[in-house]
Amino acid sequence: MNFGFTDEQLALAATVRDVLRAHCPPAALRSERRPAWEQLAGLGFFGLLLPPESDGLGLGLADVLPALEETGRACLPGPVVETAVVAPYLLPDNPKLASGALCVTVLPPGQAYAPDADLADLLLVARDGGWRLVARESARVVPRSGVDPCRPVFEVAFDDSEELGGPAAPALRRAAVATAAQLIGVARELLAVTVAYARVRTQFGAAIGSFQAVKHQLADAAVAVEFAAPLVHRAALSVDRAAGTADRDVSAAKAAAGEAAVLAARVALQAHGAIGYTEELDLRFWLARAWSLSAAYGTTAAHRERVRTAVLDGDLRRWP
Amino acid sequence: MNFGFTDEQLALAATVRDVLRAHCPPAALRSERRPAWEQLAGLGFFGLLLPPESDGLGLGLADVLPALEETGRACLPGPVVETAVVAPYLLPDNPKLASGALCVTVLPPGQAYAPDADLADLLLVARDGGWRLVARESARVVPRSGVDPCRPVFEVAFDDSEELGGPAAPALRRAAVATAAQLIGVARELLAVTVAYARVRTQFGAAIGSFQAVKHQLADAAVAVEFAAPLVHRAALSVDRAAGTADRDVSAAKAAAGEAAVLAARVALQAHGAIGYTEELDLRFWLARAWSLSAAYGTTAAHRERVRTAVLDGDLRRWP
Amino acid sequence: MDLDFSPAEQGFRAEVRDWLRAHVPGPLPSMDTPEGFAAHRAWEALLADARLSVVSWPEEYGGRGASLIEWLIFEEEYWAAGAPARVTQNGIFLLGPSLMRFGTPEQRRRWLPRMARGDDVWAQAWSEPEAGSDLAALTSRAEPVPGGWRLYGHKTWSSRAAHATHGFGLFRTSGTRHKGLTYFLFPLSDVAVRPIAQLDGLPGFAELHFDGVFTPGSMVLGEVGEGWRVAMATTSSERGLTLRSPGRFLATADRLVALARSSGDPVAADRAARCWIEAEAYRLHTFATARRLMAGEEIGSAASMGKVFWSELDLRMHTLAMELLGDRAGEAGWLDGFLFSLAGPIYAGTNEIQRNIIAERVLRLPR
Amino acid sequence: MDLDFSPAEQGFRAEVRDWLRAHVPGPLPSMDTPEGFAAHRAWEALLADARLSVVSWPEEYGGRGASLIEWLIFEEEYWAAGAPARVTQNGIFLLGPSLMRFGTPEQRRRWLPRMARGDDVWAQAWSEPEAGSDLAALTSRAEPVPGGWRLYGHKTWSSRAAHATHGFGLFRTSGTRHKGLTYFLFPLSDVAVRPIAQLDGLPGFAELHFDGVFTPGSMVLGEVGEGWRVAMATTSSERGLTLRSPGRFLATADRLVALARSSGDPVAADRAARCWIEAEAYRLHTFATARRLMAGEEIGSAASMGKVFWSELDLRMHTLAMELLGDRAGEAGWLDGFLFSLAGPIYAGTNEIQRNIIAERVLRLPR
Repeated sequence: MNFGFTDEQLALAATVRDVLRAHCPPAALRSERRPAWEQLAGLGFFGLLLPPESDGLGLGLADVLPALEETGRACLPGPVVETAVVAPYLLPDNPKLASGALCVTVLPPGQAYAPDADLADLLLVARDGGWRLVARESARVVPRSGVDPCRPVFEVAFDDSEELGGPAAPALRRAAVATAAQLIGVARELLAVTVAYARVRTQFGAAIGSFQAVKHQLADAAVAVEFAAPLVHRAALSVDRAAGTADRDVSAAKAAAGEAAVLAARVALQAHGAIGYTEELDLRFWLARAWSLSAAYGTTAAHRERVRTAVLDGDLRRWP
Repeated sequence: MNFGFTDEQLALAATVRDVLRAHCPPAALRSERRPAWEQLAGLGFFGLLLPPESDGLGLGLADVLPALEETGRACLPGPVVETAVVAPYLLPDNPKLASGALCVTVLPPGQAYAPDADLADLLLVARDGGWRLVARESARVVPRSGVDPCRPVFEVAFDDSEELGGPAAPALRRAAVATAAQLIGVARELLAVTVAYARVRTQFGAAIGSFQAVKHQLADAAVAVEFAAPLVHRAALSVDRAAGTADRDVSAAKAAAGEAAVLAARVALQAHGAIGYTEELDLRFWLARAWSLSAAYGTTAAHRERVRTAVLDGDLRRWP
Repeated sequence: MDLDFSPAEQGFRAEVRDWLRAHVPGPLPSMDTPEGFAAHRAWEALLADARLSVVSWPEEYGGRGASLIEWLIFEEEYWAAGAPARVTQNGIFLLGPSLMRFGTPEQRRRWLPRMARGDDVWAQAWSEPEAGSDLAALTSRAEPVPGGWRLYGHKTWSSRAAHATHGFGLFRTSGTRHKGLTYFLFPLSDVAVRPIAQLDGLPGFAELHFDGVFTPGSMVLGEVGEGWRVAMATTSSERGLTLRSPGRFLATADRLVALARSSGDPVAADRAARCWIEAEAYRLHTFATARRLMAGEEIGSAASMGKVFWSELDLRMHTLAMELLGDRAGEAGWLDGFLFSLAGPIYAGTNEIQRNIIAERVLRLPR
Repeated sequence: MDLDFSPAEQGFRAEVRDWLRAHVPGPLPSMDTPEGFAAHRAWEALLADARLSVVSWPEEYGGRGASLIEWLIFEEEYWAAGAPARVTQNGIFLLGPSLMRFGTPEQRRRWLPRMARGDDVWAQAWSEPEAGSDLAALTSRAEPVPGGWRLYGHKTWSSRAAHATHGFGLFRTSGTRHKGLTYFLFPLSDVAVRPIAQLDGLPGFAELHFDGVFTPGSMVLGEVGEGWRVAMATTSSERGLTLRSPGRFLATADRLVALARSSGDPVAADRAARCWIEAEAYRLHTFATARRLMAGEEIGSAASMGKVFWSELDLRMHTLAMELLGDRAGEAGWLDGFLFSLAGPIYAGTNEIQRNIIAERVLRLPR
């Protein structure tokens, strides 16, 4: 029982964080589609979960969780979860993944659109409980209106596709956990930025962060993030170990992380005032990311429903 | 369109209020089972809803709503709703009701126990969608553990009973609206008492009512009561007019009033601290009443479910 | 106590419903685009032709002298019919009432009828970068010159200002804090307007930079130095009944129930049903408030309860819709409403300030 | 990072589970009645015989030197087995840790083993009528006399004091506010104890009146005048991990899910499932905290996050149960828990104070 990240896991996250600070500053969110991707590829980021035979490091999902949280904290654009988490699981033999030479997107079941599909070399489409692999040239992608300027969504149609063996669920579980980790990062950054703003913004002759109402809203958001995070960490371990409770654990994590991030967004906006979602501030990118990721790989409502159904059906097993 | 109480309706409430102030002070809640009943009977309170042929005033439910709210505000013990609202509707010809000579209790469907059954001369028991009238001497009543010291509950068994004609629903709707009005009164008193306490109780060198956290909790409870009340008033009119939406309107009112009172109780206790539910203070009587009445004539959850079902089934009619 | 509409009120409702059924256009482009702004102005003119743009105003200014209840009926029908958002909103709901109360007869005659048709579209200019909720802290100033005033300073969060024709706001003519502020009207033609793009990329707001913009003496509303009092009357109308009729929330609640029904999720359905009932509660509460206002009572600080209730209801409704729509949240007409609802707890006095007002002035807790 | 219990931990869990299965009695009478108090003490002695009453304490005081993880395992099994509430709770969780840290060797030998068996049952005496959350405002005082001290003043909200044998609390020996307070132990035999009945009519609390009660010099814990520091260590343990293990919430969540399932209401089921997951979140968070503590880290102000989370979760769970039980809420063992849960956001620092701490010391917002 050692429920905390190892030095190696934290060191990986610190490296990713440094790269993102240098190559994915807020200004890049206004101008670039995939800032820092080249540098992350140089670090081997896209091979972390690939087996050594494919030039990967063969790490588990839990090992890369803090690094994924950093991609959320930096609001990193591009199909990160799709290329670095889903693709290595579904295409472990693909020789071009580890180097970051392939960009992949995913159209999950129950969703209408695939993120960043215009950038993708390969599309993984969930259909009939399994996966179909679609090459870029076989696909027609049409932009659709979304909520997140840095995560544009596309309708996807295709003629040719290849069937991949195996069920859809295991890869979707990984995608949901990775997205939940990003949501934790998004929420932490929203909190940090808002605390900093509340310390300097004055109204009625005092920093707004000295008003109890503002304090308590931020405290509530901090508590929500604090107790969502261990659910996400557990879900990663439970997926890595193929625990019998994995499905329920993942849904609990995704729902809690989504709600924490949406609450942090709400509190951030309330503290910033109307300036919060204008182009004046970078805040809007994180707000939009909280909204878009909370709906990705299953909405909060859908995950809550899965948890409810499992628990009501008598699945009260706890893992560990 | 004149959605406010008339002078007559308010004058009736003021009279009831004066009687209750004089004859149902908080001290009476510790010692008497039916304080102020005699004085209320003297006013004609128990005949308000009876037809003139039975020595009643033939008023509508909406007319007596402010007076019922006062009985909640005073935390009046005894089967008030049962004797003054349900019995006049189900037994309009009973010559002893108007004078207050008869004490009546009700065992509604879906509930296990009847309040104050040991005091009742007559019991009205909902069964198979209708009503059965049980004389005291035919009933065995066994005390059960409840939450409200001034509204003890009893299990009821009986051999002989008389069937009353007609369905159970109309009387139950009236009982639910009257209980909702009492809940509004309970909530208002909880707020008033807590505001008064927060003005004088000091901690950290200031009145606790000057702390923004306490202010905002009380403001939220005040808002909840403020917007539950018109739902209750509408429900009374909608019952009096036999509007097609009456069922849904009643459930919306009962659920909202119950939630407002439970929230007011929560805020009152949090502001008072642990002293709130001890015998040191009278507050505990109002807390208990908020809890017991919110479960009476349908729990909040049950009423919410009825509203949800109606609305989802496409009943989006608004009355008026 | 009753909840009966009179035959005249029922007749008015039928007239409005029929007219809207015949005239409401399909969805217009966003009013924050030039073509959308023009389309919305054309719609306002059409409304005005039917004397439906400002039903509660006196006939001489383009209204019908409708009662408060009739105005509420109009609003219910307007939003239920899916009619366009009102590009004239800031003028007719914020400035209009102040003009009627504090304007000279000439000011009223000159500005109100044009406002009612959308010939002039007014933008409010309250906030400054360092004075958001704390209006008394504002520093923009006006200096007297022959024939009028020159305005200096920097306003922000001016809704619709990117395309509007005129503005109104407070400028300091002397003193500090609440004292020595004056209420000015001004044409936007000489003001440097810098649009502020929102999340959707459209300029819902703008910054206004005044570098000695001239406005004639006839553009002062109320007395010089009395701007705070005039503005508070306007603000209390902004915070009160007039801006936030229940009609819009009722229409949103109906749409939300339909969306939740199609989701098949009972928990979402419960949240939607709860919102639907809360919209009813707001409607009923408004009928009670209207009665009090029509009887000559003041609502005063109790209006803060309404602000907290409707703004958080609106946000809850749109948040649920976003959650139900998932990755289709950018479509189906909900995103605009969501972004707008996010501002609800912020503008016209943040809900933190409203809760202070409820606690201190309604409940009488110590400051 | 892992979540694996070691073979030793798994063996300990099995032992505890087996022992509890064999020994847990049926429901005992309330510990606030004389017969219930005696029955609970007898249960504590039985637990102590199996060295299960204070597993994390050193063996010399009756424990097993169990690790924090083992203690968490014990608590999970204890509450899952439906074992009785702990009448010794205030002693073993509040005073015990302070005695181990600040007590003299003689004090530790004298008091800890008897506490572990329930031979002595300790009541805390923190609050005074005018000093609830604001402990530094207390005015009860101690005066030195030959051989010891005499205690004067008035304490309140002393849990279990109606039947307990000893008490502990702060008394002023000099100075004002935080300075000059001293931490005293005292027998309750000479204290005037006035029970305070709760809603259920039972004296869960009592008032303590000190009119020159003598306590010997050996009953001062820590240095004279250092009581605040000693108490804060105790209080931070009260607010921290030790008092509120997840086991109790996990057991409550399991019962709640069963109750909600039988209601057939999907919305209630959703609320129950959410609580069930939140209890899991609290458990997992506690494992992470245990790891940090075992690695020698301090939790400090972050413990306030736990206090807010568990106390509001506990209240939410019991509120839902009360709602589901309707008029049967007085039965089925939920009412006691509901009343207890209502106190959760109040005692050990109200949640308002906890949120201030989170904001100021964790998030570093200005005071």
